[in-house]
Amino acid sequence: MALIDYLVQGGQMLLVLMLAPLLTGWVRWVKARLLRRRGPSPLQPYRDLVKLSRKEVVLADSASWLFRVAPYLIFAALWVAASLVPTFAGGLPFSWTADLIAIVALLGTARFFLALAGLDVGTSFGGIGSSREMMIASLAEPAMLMMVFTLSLLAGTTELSAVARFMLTADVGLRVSLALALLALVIVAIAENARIPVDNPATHLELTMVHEAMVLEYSGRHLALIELSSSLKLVLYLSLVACIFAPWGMASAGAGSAAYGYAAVIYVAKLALGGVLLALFESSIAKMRVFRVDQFLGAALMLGLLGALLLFVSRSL
Amino acid sequence: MHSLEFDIAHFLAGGMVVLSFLLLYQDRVYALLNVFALHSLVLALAVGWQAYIQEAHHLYVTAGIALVFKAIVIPMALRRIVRRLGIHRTLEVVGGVGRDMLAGAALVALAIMVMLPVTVGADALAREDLAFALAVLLLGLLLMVNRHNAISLVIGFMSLENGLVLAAAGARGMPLAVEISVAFSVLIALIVIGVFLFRIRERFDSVDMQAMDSFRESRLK
Amino acid sequence: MLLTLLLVLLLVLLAAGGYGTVAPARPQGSRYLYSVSLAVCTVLLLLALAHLLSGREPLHLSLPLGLPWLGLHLRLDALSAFFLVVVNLGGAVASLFGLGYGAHEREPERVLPFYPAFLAGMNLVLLADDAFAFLFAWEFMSISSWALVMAHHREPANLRAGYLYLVMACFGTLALLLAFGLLAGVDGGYGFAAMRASQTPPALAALVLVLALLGAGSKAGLVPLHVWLPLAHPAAPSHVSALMSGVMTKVAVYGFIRIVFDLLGGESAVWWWGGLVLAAGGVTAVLGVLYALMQHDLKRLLAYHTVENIGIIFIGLGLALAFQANLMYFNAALALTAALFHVLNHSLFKSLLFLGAGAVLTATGERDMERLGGLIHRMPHTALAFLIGSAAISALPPLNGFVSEWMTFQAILNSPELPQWLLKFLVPAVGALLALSAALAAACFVKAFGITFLGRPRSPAAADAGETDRFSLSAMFVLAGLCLLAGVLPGLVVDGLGPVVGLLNGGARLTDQYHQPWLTLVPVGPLKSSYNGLLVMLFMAVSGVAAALLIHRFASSAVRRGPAWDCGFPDASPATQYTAGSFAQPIRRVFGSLVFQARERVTMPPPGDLRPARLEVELHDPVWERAYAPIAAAVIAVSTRANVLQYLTIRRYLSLVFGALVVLLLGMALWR
Amino acid sequence: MSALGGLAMAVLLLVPAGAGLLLVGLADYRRGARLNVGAALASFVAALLLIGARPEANLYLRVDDFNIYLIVLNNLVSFTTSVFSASYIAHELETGKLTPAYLRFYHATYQALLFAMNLALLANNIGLLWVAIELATLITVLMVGLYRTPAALEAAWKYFILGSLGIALALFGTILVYLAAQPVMGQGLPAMAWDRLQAHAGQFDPALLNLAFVFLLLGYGTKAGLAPLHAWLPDAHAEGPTPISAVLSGLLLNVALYAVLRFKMLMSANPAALAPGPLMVGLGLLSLLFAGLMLYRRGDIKRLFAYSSIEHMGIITFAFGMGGPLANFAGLLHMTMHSLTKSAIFFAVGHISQVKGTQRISTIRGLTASHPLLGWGLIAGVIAIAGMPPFGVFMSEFLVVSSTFARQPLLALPLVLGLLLAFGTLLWRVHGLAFGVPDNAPAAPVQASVWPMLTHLGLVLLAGIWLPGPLVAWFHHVAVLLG
Repeated sequence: MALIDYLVQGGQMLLVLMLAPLLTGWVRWVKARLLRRRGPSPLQPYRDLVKLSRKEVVLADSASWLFRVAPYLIFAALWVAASLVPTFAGGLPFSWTADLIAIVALLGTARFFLALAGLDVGTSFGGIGSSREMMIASLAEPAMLMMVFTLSLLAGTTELSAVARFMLTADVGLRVSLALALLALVIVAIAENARIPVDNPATHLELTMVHEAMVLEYSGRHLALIELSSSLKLVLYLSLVACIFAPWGMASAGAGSAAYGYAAVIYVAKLALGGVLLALFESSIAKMRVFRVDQFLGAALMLGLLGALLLFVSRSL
Repeated sequence: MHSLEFDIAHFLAGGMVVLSFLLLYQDRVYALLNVFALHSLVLALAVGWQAYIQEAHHLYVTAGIALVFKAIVIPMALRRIVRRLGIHRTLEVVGGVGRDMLAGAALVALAIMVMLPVTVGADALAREDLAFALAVLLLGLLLMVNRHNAISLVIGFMSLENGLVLAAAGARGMPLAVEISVAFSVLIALIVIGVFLFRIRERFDSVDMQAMDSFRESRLK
Repeated sequence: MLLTLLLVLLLVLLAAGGYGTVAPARPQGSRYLYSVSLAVCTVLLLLALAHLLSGREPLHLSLPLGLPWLGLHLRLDALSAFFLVVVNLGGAVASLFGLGYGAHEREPERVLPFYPAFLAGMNLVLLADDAFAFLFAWEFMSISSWALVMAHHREPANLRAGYLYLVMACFGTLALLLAFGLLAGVDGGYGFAAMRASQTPPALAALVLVLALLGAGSKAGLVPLHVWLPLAHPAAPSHVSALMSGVMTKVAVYGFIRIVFDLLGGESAVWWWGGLVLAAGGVTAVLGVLYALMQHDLKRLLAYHTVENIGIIFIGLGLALAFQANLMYFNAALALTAALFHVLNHSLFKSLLFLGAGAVLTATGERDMERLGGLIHRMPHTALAFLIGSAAISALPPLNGFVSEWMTFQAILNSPELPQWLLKFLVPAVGALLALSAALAAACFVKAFGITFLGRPRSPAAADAGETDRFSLSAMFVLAGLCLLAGVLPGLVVDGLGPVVGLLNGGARLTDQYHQPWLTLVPVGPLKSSYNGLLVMLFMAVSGVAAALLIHRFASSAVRRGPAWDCGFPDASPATQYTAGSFAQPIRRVFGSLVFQARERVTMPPPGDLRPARLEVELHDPVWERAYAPIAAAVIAVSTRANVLQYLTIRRYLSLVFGALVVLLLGMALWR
Repeated sequence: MSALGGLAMAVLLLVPAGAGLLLVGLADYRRGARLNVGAALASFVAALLLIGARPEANLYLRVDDFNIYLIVLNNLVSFTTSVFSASYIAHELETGKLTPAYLRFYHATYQALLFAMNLALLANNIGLLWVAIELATLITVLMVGLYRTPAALEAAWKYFILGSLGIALALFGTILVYLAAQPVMGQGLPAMAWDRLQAHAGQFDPALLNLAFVFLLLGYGTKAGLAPLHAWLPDAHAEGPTPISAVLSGLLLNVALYAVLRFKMLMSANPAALAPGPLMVGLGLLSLLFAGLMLYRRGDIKRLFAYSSIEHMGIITFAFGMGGPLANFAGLLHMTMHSLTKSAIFFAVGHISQVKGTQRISTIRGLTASHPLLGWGLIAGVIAIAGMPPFGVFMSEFLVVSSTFARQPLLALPLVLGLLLAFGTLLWRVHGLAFGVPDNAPAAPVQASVWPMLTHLGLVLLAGIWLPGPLVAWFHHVAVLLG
């Protein structure tokens, strides 16, 4: 494996890390614009992170070591997951480390510890958040896995790079299953990233929060890491959508530095577009009651299952 | 060949069946005992006849036992028990005598139906005897089953044993051991029943089995 | 020779059981007994592991015991060696735990005699090579574990648990007995060798499969035969619970594999067998975890989780059967490996979790999660071990639970080639069930760990708890370490399973994994899928530690302690925390109304009234109410009616005899 | 060789008879109990001698593969029961339930019963067999009524009436067998001797044999306690002294069944005769299912185990009804194991009812805590009787169920159902007895010996693991004859 490949791998890892706050800021900015507000600069999240990380941490009396370790664990899991998703170049040297199922599971690891952290201090808000987060995840994760099934049945593999390569070939055609899978993935992405209509990232009423309620007790550098992780997760999902359903312009392994640069630009453009679409969607819809979320996600699960079923059945036709 | 011999045997065995019917018909204790004595008498005659035609002299002993014990001693003993215990002279029949008669007829038919084809190999005498013996046995059982009274239970049981003796006598060359055992068993049966009746007399006012049963049920339930 | 040695070791265990009757009276009796168990299990473990890895031919031994014309046959092959490893690993660790835990036992005379006997029984099941020995050992295992369940017999709930357990065990044994009856045939060829050699007709083979599913399933806890399990497993002392849940259910799985894959032979499989087992597994997995979510009793929650994991194992086995029926041996090898891997994994983390629950129980005297909380401060080491177990059972990378589920998913992804239509529909549906149960399991263990160990203590007992003893801790950390090890080096485990899979799968097995770069797990092919737990762990460790170092070095490392955010309501009591019930409430609303007919009733006093508001939750167990309660009611009704026959008059009894005679005579008359 | 056997046979019959007569006249109950034990021991030793030295068969008595093990078993259990009863009965005397006079009567009848059972087993003559069983019935009637309570008298009365009826039916069947044999073998004693009947059974009139078997099955079946002929059994067990319950369940039922099996051998030796299997299978299943249901509502501990005896007689009858080498072997083994186990259970139950002063299940709790040895002994007995390893009943149930299912799956289903039902209902009762918080009633000191119970359980345990070779050979031989 050439050195350049490792460089590209490292570059991607850093790229997602660097881009993550920007994407969050970008979505907020677009949303503000759509609401006819000026809004903070898209670069505001960077400033927030820096400021937060310099502040002292205020720990609740009843917080345990788990509360302090969790942000690092969550960040690590999400970063590893995000860096395994091909962004601008396929065929990463470490892409075989974990396939799509493992990426889903890594997201699960992060969620697991976040939910535990929510319970650690022993307040009712953390509990609300954890409990609802796990309920949402209990439907979102299977929906995601069904989407993975659909894809890997089509592509014959669960390796993301290979899936992306396959999606570029002409064998794909236009398939109902893919559309269903895309829909399922989008719903899951919205739910997992605590977006409207499932959750409201900007709310200030604790009882309506899910994600924010869990991290209510976090402060200082811990909160910075948690915020960064959330941004990473958003990048991850958008990259996933881009890599699977819009793999155009992605450089293949060993394509040369010019191609890489070109592909990186296209990738950033894809993210920007995704951010705009997300903001558009969020602005045009109202938040749901918590107990309608299960129907929303149940629909995603059914879509995913339907997609997989269609493929299972049509394989032998 | 032995037509007269056969006819007499047939007549006596048939007579026992008829007497069994009569036992079924009785609704008074003393009449029941009388008919039973007659039953045993006919049994003695039948066994004696068998002894004669089979030239099996030991059967005379059996006949004698039947005559002495069953036709004379036991009915007298039971009569004394009835008197001493002050048992009701009338018998309660479950479901009525008429139904018993019908059932009895059906049982006799069953006995013949079962027995006749079975004993094709044996001689006619044995066949007849066996069929009637089975009928007597079944009728005795019916008597046991359809009376509430302990005395009629005992009588039913003994008429049943009469049927057995008849069958044993009909079986050619059946060794003596069996007859003795039958007599022996009847003797012991009587003693034990007597013991029981007395014991029961000590604690109960009647030998009516229903009274015993209701006592027991009130304890167990 | 090796088998003789194993047998001698089992006899040592039995002798230890005999010593157990007098041990409670001696000052160090319990210690000695657990030490002996620990030593014997360790030796057994090492011997079995050596045999498994050496890949030697099966060993045989026969003794003139048991059925006189058959004798007692023992056999050690790869399959039994693997399960011996699982059993004795659990046994050794539980014994280690018992060294410390045993001191807290109130009535040791009810535990010590049966504990080694239970271990010996499980080992003997695995070694048996004829139907008689197998069932003998199987029942022996049931009885000794029943005695252990009854150890705390003064609690009425345990009485019921023990009763139900033994009746279901009897049911299972009878089902297996029938299965063996069919396999042995009219001439009674009870030796396993004879059964392997004989060809069972397809219809009978299907019957054997169903009976094996009933028999082994009732012991393993397949829905709807699971009802005894969540009652009985928690009732026993905790290290025994760990053995029952972590190990004995695996012996049941062994029984199923032995009968269906080995004795019947995979080649005689019909595709719908796989479908049946798959469906049973899928339903079991989801229902098991849903039941678990509704539980507030820590040990019972764990027991229900055993049901879920058994479902996952049976999904793997069902897939393997379906593949074998279609002669797709490579895929069958994948599914079998996944199932066996999960067998190992579940025995590790379930034992770990039960031991943790036992430590909590001794420290606080509580099993009810609603009265626990905050134990991470008082029992930090137990909490860490329990956390590792929770993460592993929730199938989180880089721990071991994920690997086996991942492989099961891979097997499911290979199944579109199956030609049968029913399977085409069933397999993705079961995949969805599997995914659902995995996600729910994570929710469940967030609840189990979060409510028990995190937050603030909900009762004085939880507040005053202390860390458990060294033996118990070392037992838990051995298991936690193994969970991690199996998670990061899955390739080695898969290679170890190779001979087992080959034995059951007509020689076909997965390719050797140890020469893959970076010890990656590549079950199918590098282009299809791969997973490297080692690298995932390294990456996570590096990025996490790097982030921590960077932030602490360049930003701030200051910490200030303060009260938690009270939302303007000062001095919030621990009762304001989320409880286990409230944590599960959203999921109960989503799934509970469907499965458990859950109803919530809120009684709100009118304004001004000082009475507390009440929330009542009503749950119905569908399996119990639809299947078991009617049977019990029917038995009671019929026996009540039949009981009249005890109180008849003599005359009526005579009538019965008379009637029997007349009926038989009539039969004779009419028969001709 | 055969002289020794003849001596042993004479001892088996004469010692109990003589001891019985002696005991009638022996006033001191302690010496009576000792003599009782001694006589039973002598018979047991004689029975052991018979294994090595079998006497020649004559027209009246005979020792063969079938009865030898039953004779040994019979005298073993009689011996252990006499040991048990020696201590048990003393306690009854202390509590005033019995007087020394009744005790004298009890010991005499005990030996008389032993004589009758030995005679029945040794008999080579269907008439003698009948006489012996009748004698045994009458003696047990007296023993059941020993306590003279209304309940005991009523139980004895019920037993007497039903037993007499059974005996009568059996006599009729015996006469029919003689009638079937007489045309072939001529008149006289040889036509009633087992070994000769067996040799000539092939030429008998099959229709007559069939009819005879119906009567014999019902007649001796009444004594064996098969449903629906069982009614005497629970009460007789519950109301008599416990040693008698042990002997009834452990031995007398076996003797009655032995008689049925002897006639089944004749049937299977005659190819044209109706296979007796369906009849026995039907009665066996009925007994099993019925007893399983009845177990559930029992409130009296001895009646509970009496119903369990009905259940096991059902299983054994079923096994023999199925026939074939495996099932017959299983039936023979089950007979042995059941009598050992059930008498052990009754020993335990006897102690328990003495210790607790009651036979009511609902008033006894937590025995394993208050009386560990008795409680665990009872549990071990119940586990053994339920057919669980490591006890011997497991082996026989294993063979019955598996061989039946291989041959007649539809018959195995009710069998399995019945086994499960009976196990569930029995365990339901025993669970509460042995476990739970013990009641605080002052525990009376137990004086009775626990060794008989432990000996039996030990033997059953041994049989579950290893069966001695000669026993297996006998069983195999008899299994072939049983067809």
